[in-house]
Amino acid sequence: MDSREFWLADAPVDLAPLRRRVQHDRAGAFASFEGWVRDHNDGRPVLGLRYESYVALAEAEGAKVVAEARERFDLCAALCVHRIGDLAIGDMAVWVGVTAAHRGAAFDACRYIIDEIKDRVPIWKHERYADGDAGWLHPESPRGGDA
Amino acid sequence: MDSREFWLADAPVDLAPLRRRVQHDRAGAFASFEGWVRDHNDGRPVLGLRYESYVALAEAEGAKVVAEARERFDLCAALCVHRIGDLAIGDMAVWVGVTAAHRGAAFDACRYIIDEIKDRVPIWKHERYADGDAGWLHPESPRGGDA
Amino acid sequence: MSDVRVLYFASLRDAAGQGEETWTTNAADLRTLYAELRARHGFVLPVERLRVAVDGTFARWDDALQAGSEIAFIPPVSGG
Amino acid sequence: MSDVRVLYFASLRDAAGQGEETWTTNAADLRTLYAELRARHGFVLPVERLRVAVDGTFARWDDALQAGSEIAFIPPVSGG
Repeated sequence: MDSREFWLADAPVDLAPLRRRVQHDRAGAFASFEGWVRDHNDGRPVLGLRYESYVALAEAEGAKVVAEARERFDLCAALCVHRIGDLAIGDMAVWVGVTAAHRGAAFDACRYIIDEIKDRVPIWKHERYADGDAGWLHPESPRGGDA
Repeated sequence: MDSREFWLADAPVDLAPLRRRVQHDRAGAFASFEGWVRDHNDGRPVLGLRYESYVALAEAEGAKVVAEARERFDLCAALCVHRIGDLAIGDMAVWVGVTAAHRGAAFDACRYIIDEIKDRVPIWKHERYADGDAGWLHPESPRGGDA
Repeated sequence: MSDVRVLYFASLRDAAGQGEETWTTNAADLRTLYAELRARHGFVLPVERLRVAVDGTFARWDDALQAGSEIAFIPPVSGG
Repeated sequence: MSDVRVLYFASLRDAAGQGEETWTTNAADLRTLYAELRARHGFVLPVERLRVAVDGTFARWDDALQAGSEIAFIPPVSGG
């Protein structure tokens, strides 16, 4: 089992071992977030997508985000994994799991991690549209493309 | 499969069918919260606990909470299940799952549901402590007992 | 005099030694009913810390007492 | 003249037609290097919308260019 707190996965992710890794007897709250591939973006029907990454830098920056969350909030554990490669509608693109004694810290840290990952970690989405078009998403402003 | 959006379960809950129920092709975000039985409360070591409920009123009020969340936020689906009966340390006491096109709505609705459930739904926790003591939790003020 | 069915939960049930009982009363409203039953069972919780439900729906303490109804006193909840 | 290794991602890689290349340059800093390569490959994205990394760590555009380093231009990210 991976001992890192952030990593990129090039194949579907089994959630059961991730849940086990964040379990703690002093944890009363488990907040998790998953990003799923939607069938639309900005009103355009989407057929599927591909994520590319600058792996070394992404894994370093993602680990930094999780470490920041652990410093800012009183947590038991926090993990995040992001898919790269080809994904279909409904596939899980990212998973964030946070445990804490109390739910406020768990929710806030979970939100912090996904916001910062989307903002800072070098991963790019390439979407294929139903109309035959395709392209890379390079959002104009950070967090403009809320998903 | 239960078609209600809130219910009480008197046995451990299998999460796989709940995840399937909140899946939607237009869902880009899945936020979930679980409350787990902690090994301590207010500094006292806890051995285990029991949840009791006024079932008819709890299920009506819980359904109202989920319906309110669906009105306030732009969601695909929202579900909540709460355990009753005897639970051990680490057992899941409550599960909230929310899907939406965008993560802001999913997070906010998930938080709304667990906050309101803890505030309004007639469920009571009876804790057994390591020192042999035991008792019902009747928090002084709503949301004072953040877990 | 009217008969009502009363439900007790959590610490109220422990104090009453029973989960429900039929009670014959002259109380005009729910607040007066609770005062009677608090005296009878020695409930610690004051009315201000409880909610009340009639026939499975939240009610107001000043609501008139209806014969044959099922009344539940709801101590501060602690689910989640 | 110094040689650097340059990495391209996402739309920059499509525009460059390659994921990486070795480039010989007189550029004194990273900003000037990007200007050169933007002209060469016709990159649409202005430098203001990119970040830059050297040897796997985020860097500043005014940092001096070091011979033999690996430089990555980071277009706006869209993970999550």
